[in-house]
Amino acid sequence: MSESLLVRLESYEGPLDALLDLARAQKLDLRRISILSLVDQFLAVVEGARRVRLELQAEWLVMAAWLAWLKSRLLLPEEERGPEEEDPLLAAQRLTDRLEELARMREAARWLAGRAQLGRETFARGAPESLRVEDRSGLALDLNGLLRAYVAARRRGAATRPFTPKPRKLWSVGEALSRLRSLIGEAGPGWSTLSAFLPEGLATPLDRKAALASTLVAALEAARGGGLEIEQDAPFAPIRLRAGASAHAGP
Amino acid sequence: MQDPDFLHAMRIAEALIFASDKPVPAARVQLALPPGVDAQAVLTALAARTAGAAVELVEVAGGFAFRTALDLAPAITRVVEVPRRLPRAAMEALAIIAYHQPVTRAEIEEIRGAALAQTTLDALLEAGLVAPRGRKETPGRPTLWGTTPRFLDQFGLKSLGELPRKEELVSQDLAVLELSALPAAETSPEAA
Amino acid sequence: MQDPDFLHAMRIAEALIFASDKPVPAARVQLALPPGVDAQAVLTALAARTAGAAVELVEVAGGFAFRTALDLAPAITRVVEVPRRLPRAAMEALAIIAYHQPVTRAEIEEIRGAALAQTTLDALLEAGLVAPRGRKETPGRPTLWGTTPRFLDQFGLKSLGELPRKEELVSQDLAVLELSALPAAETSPEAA
Repeated sequence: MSESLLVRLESYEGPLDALLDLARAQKLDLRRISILSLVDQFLAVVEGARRVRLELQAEWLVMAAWLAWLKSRLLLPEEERGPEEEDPLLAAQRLTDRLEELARMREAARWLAGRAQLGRETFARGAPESLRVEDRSGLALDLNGLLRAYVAARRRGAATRPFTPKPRKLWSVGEALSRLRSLIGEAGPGWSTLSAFLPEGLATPLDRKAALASTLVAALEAARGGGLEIEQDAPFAPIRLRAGASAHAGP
Repeated sequence: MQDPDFLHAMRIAEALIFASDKPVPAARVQLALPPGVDAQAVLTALAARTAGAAVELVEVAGGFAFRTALDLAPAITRVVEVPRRLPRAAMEALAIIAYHQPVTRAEIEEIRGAALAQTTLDALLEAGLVAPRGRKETPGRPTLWGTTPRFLDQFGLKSLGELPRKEELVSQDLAVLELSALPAAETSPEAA
Repeated sequence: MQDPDFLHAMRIAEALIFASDKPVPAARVQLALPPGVDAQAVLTALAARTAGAAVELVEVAGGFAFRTALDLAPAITRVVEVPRRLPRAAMEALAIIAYHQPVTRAEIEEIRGAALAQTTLDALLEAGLVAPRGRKETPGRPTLWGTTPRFLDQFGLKSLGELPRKEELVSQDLAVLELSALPAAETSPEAA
C-alpha cells in the first residue's frame, strides 16, 4: 500500500491530501482516527520517497517532522510534558478536523462534478434574443465633459500650432546711443536721470527694462569717449547723466 | 386554466424566458404579464407542460430557464462542441469557495493543504463561476472570493441552499463506518 | 409520423436547434439524428408543430432557428433609454463654439488644431445645440456658428455667463498661447 502511495506521491496535492488518502485506504474513522498508525504510515512513505528521490518537497518534510513530534508527545505521559507545550491531543484534534474538512470539500467537489452541467449534459438557448430595445434618441451631456473637451481641444490646438515667438522689438544699444547723443545736447549742462533718455511707448515691463539696460550701456559707451559724465550717489540710487566736458568744451 | 388570458400569459412567459440569455426571475415574468395573472401559476403550468419535452422549463439560479432534456445530451454533443471538465484541483477549490464564501486564497490553500495555482483560480474566473467579493480587512487586504449566479446555473442549482449540508458530505469510503451516526464536528479548520 | 423513432428524432432536432448559437443547416441536424430518419421530414414536422406557438421554428439564412412569435415582442421587450454621448470631436467643436461664438468652421479647426468633419457639425446642428449666426464678412463669407437655447437647457445653464471663464480653464496650461490672439475671442461668452 505504501508502495503505491510512494509511486503516486507526485500526484498528491500536498501531504494533507496524502494523509487523507492513507486514512481512507484504511477506512479510518476520521473522528476516532488513530493518529499514531497514520503517523507511522506517513513517515514510512516519506522515508521511502527520500530513498528514491532526495529532493522531496519541503512541505512533505515539514509535515513529517510535525507528525513525528506529535507522535512523540502523544506517547509521552502528560506529567512529563512542559507546561508551556502545546497540548498534543488538541494538535491531533486539529489535524483530524482539517482532514475531515478536506474530506468534506472533496466530497462536495465530487457532488458538484456529478451534477448535470450546463453546456455538457444540458444546454441553454444558444442564440438568445435581445429583449431590450434601446432608445438612443436622447443625449447624455454634462458640463464637465464640455469643459474637458474645451481644454483638450485648446491643448491640442496649442500643440499643433508651430511655435512662433512673437516678434519682439527691443531697444538696442545702437538705438539708445544715437538717442542719447541727440538728447544729451538738448538736455543742457545739468544732470538728468537715466530714465529721461528712454524712448516713448514702452508697453511692457520687459520692454522698459531692456531699454533701460541698453541706455545704460550706451551711456557707459559715451562716457568712455568723454562725451558724457555719469554719477550715482549710492547703489540702486538713480543714475544721472550730463554732457561731458568734450561735448560742451566750447563755453 | 383554459381561460384565454391565462393561455396568453403562458405564451408571453414562454417567449420571455426562451429569448433570455439568463434565468428570468419570477418577478421579471410578472412585469411582462397582463395585470391580474399570477406569474407563479403561469410558471407552474409552463413547467408542467414542458416536463419531459425536448426543452424543459427549469428553476435555476434564482430564476426560470429552458434547458434541453438530459437524455438528449449524447445526440447534441455529437454536433455541438462541449467544454472540457474542470480539473480536480479546480473543482475542489470551487467547492471550498462555495462552502466557505467569502474566502481568501490563503484560506482555500489552508483547507486543501496545498498551494492553489494561479491558473486554477484563473480557470474558475474565466468560466465565470467565481468572482471577487471585496477584500478581507486583515494585513495585505487579500481578495475575498465567492461564487456567481453563473455557478448556480452551471450546476443546475436554484440557490446555494441546494448544496448538500456539510454534515451530509461524508466521503463514500469512510461512510462504511457509519460516520453519519456520529456527532458532527463543529470545529472547521478555518475557525481553528 | 407517430413512429417513436421519428418522435425521438424530433426531440433531438428541437434540442439541437435550441442549443445552437447559429441557425442549424438541415445537413447538420441530420448528423445528430439516428440513422434512417430524414432530417428534412423531421424539420418540416417540427415547423408544423410549432407554427403559431410562442416559439416557432423558422428557416432563416443558413438553416433553422427558433424565434419568439412576433406578436409577443411588445410584451417581452423592454425599452431602455440609452442616452447617446456625443463623440469627442463633436464635444470639442461644441465647446469651442460655446466659448468663441460666433465662430466659423475654419476658426474652430484652427483652435482645435484638427480638421472638423461636416458630419460632426451636422450632428450638432441636428441635435439643436448650435445654429448659424449670420456670415463673416471675409472672402467666401463663411457661416458663423453659435449655441442655441437648447444648448443651455442640455447643460443646465441659465446663460452663457454661467460657463467658467476660459482663462480659468486654459491659462495655466497654455501660457504660451496668447488667448487674445485667437480668432473671434473678443466675443467671449462672459462678455456676451
